[in-house]
Amino acid sequence: MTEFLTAAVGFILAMLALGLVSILRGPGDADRVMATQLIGTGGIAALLLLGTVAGVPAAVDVALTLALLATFASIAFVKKGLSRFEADGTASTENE
Amino acid sequence: MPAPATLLATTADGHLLVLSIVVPVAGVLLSFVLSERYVRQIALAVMPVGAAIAMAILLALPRGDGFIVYLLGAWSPPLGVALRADGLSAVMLAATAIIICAVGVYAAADSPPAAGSRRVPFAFWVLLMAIWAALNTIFVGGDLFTLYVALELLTFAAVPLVSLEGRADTLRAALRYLLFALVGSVFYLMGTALLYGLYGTLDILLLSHRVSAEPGVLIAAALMTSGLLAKTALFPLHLWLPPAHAGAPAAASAILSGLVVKGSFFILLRLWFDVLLALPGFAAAQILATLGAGAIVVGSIVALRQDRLKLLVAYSTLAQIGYLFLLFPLALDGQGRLDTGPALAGGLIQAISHATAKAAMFMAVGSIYAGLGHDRITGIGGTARALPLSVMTFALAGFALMGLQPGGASLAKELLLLETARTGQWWWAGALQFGGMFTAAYVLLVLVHALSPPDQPVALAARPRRGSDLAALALALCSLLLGLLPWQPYLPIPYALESKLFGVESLVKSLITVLGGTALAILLSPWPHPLVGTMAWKDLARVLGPFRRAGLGLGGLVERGDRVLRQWPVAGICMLAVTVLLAASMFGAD
Amino acid sequence: MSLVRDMISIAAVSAGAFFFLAGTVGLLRFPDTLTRLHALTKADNLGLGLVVLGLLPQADSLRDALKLVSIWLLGLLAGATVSQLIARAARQGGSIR
Amino acid sequence: MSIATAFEIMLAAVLLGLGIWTIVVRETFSATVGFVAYGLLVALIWVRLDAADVALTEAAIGGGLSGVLLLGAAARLRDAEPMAEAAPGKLLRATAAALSVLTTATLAGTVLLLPDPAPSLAPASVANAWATGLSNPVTNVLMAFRAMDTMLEKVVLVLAIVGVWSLAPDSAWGGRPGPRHRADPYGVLAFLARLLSPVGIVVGIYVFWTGANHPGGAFQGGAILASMWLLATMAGLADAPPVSSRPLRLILVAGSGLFLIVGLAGLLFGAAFLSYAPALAKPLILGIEVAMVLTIATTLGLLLSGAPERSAEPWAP
Amino acid sequence: MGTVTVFGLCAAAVVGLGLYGVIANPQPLRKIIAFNLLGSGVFLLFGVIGRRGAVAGIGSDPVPQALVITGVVVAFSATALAIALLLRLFDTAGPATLDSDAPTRPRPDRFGG
Repeated sequence: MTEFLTAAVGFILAMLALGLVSILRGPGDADRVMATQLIGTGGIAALLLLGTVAGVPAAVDVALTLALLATFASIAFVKKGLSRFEADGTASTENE
Repeated sequence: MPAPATLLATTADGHLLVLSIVVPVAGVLLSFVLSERYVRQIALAVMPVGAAIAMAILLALPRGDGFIVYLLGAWSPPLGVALRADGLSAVMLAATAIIICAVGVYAAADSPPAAGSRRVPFAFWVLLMAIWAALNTIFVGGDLFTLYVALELLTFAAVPLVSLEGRADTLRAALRYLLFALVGSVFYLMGTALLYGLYGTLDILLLSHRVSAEPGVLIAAALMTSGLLAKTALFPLHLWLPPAHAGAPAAASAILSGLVVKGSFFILLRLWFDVLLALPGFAAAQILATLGAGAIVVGSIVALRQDRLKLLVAYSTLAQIGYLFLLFPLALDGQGRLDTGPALAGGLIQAISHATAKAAMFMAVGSIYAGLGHDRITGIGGTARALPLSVMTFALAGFALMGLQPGGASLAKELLLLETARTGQWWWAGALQFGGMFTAAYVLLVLVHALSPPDQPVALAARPRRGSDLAALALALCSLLLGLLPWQPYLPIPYALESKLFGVESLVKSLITVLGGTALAILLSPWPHPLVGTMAWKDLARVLGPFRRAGLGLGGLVERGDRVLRQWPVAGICMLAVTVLLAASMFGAD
Repeated sequence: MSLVRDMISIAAVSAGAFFFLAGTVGLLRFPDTLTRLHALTKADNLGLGLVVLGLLPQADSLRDALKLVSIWLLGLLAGATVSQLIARAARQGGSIR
Repeated sequence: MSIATAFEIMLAAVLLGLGIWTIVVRETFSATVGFVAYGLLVALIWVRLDAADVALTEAAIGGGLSGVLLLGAAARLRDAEPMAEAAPGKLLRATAAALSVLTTATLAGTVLLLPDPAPSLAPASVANAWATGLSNPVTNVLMAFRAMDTMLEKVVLVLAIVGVWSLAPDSAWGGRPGPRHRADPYGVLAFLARLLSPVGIVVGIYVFWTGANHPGGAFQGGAILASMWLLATMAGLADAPPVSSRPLRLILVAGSGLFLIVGLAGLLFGAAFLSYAPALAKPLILGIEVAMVLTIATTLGLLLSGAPERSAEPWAP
Repeated sequence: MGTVTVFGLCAAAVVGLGLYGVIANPQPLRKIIAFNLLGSGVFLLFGVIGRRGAVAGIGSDPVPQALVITGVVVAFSATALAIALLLRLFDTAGPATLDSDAPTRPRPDRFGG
């Protein structure tokens, strides 16, 4: 069982790495920000499996924290990316 | 070899060490809550209490075998953290208390509380107390990681002081200072990690009994040393110092230049003299002193070429820091082991002497700046008449710093010279003498300009403030009288030395320093001499002309080199190179 | 019992891994931001869900199982909202580049 | 080579790949994203190293707060991008690279040559856990054995706040930090904030509470709470308080202040400064930690908001 | 090769990367990020050392873990302060690098002039 789960983490990690390569290359910043989203799912899955393999029960708590916070980078990107419009007071972030 | 059990238990008066940290911390927290209106009062209330605690430690130390120990939370190392004070800590605590109080009085008299910004006084007073807390922690901390936290506390308190005025150049200086200091702390932390991995403790005393000449220790030592050098701004890692110290308000500059750089220097002393002892060896100590000598030459020459007083004083700090590092090779005994002897005492007295004198100098320059509305050297003619107290303060602090009797610097120089003779390292005697002459050069340069008659009547932009000026003057006097203090209970000073403080011999030495300084000032400073009009000068000029041209050329070269070294990538590479060099030399020694 | 639980785990985790593969292939093959976003969120959320499903039989207590499920729910919520935000930002184009 | 080792090598490789990307990529924004991804992934290594407390810290800081801080700055500094011509020359870069490689090699060698058996304070910290009644050894180290470091570190947080605030223009001193965020109250972001914040608060409190006996603790919990506050702020549901507010200042020093007071009580009535009477140890430590969670959450939130730049009046549309 | 070896090498490599970035990246923000990377490498070093100190029942020596947590807090505050400084500098002076300080050049004077 342990071997299988370790292999599964490895596989997911490999997928993660491939996905990261593809996303980080761009072309746009929006693509790049998706990288954090990718880790938000792939990384959590790997973390959960890893916790079971390594016998670290607290890994679930770590995964919970990551699941909660992985969105934050994307939100910051969306907010600050538009701050120039915001500064004009013409448009809010999302109601256009 | 087990650690002596007496140093692993709380001694009588141990609570004083706790109080020396807790009182300023409480001041920080209290004034943060009570906000702008009370911050000055709180700071002024904390100062006498803190000073009293420092004096109490000074008095308590000789009573208990020369050290005080306190186990925090009653947990003994290696699991717990201990505070320890020895003679070095006690004198540094006292000196810090005196300087903080003087700067506090200066600043309190300086800034009328109702006027203008509420932001600047709030930040200044809170950060002043924070610096005090951090320094006291550094002086009594007995654990390398506690020292790391204290070092960071110091950085966090010092950086905002640099940018208090909010101008773009001060912001840039602050950011540069912060980033370089952070890299320095990371280096220190790396060494800490390795030491813990090797010995399972970070307690200084336990480590001193456990370390041996293993490769890991030497690498840790090299990393920690160069990290601390970066924080102390030893040449060539000084890129952040001149703009940071010159850009801050006067009271802040006094603290930054006088005290803050001494914090990391003190940790370096702890590391080398209490943990490493025999490990660094001859070559590594020579490297430190060589960098120090480089700092003296470069710092002084560039100082002589500055057109602003504050920058001149900032560069002089650079040179003086270099002077401190001359103590390392002189403290070696026959077996290449660092000995807590006269050299260490001399270095520490020099550090204190510089701290007091430099703080006084920055405050005097601050008063001159406030009075004239500028601090251009060529424009301060007549200041001696308009602002006599400030110029006198500068002069007295300068005399103390260049090693005139009975200043602390002269005592320090005597001690260090004694050790050059004992260890047979005559070459450092030259550096010591030159250091004094260079100091004399830039002090005299400023004084001659300040004493010269003005081109037009001096119009004061602001009236001098008596309280501020007196605080600065008191500090300068302090520095000048350091040589008379009874240091024996705290520092290892051979008794024979003090008797010959006032003799014909010492008078001759002072004269040589002053004359040498005059010559250097004439040769290296590009500023037109205030007495250029006189006939005697013209004759002199004819004789000296070619020499001066050569001197100025050399100065320009040094200044250009300094500018290259102050570029970020170059300084970063220098830091790595110093680390590698130190590690290699330590490996060579063992 | 243990064998059955392990079988379920292996099956679900394998299926989850497959969806991660699908998501990655999508990322590598799809041409533009929006379709890649689609591939990312759909496939990965399913993948995470299946992995969570596979780990449920291995959980020690009900509390751990609840935590696992809430992680998946959080992932779903985050994926859904953030993909909207990113997509909108991407569509505005110029300002985001 | 076992499958576990193969996996570890892969994990390290992916992490290093992200690190290299962060350093060498041209645009600052891409580098920032790379670092945020790195920060999320590094939590995996900490779990693998069996340091769950640190993993939680890295997840809370690296995953949430650092990302917001760095990405926000990168977006704001985007106009400063064409500064690449200031890059150091080839020779300098080559020297820097060579020296960095040398450092890495030396460090690697040193780590691999560390003594066996490794010295460890783990047995000592377990043997002395009776004194606090808490069974998470890391919390014991932080709150009892090395309490001084923790207290000073909380003072560092106060100073960081003073430092950030001191950057305010004089006109805005005492006002509210950062820009006022606006968003459609019925939009996606507000929806997310309304749904996620309560969950996050529960998780934050849980992580803090469980820290007494399991991995977790005041800092990790506080960081999660700070993120939730930040989310509400970014969604326009909440606003940062004016920095002159007295209650705010009280909260900001509550953690270190209570720590100091309990420490002094130990000095006066107990065995030593920062010692706890064994009977009272657990409630005292938990009490300090409650204050610290509040302080940390507020401090981190404010550190991210930046210097005061608006007047203290509440924002009106 | 075990966990300690792999991640020990990884930590050393991250330290090197961070060092190079701090020195060679021109933009201040990049330096800040590189500093974080460097710090992360050092923390991993602590983690590896803690892992080596594992005993029965505890997978990692708690003291290095506690040191890392303290260090992470300090490093994060430092990052926040640095970014605040950087943004303020940007607002005051526009795009700027750390090296563009205007050094005070002494005016060349003629001797005796």
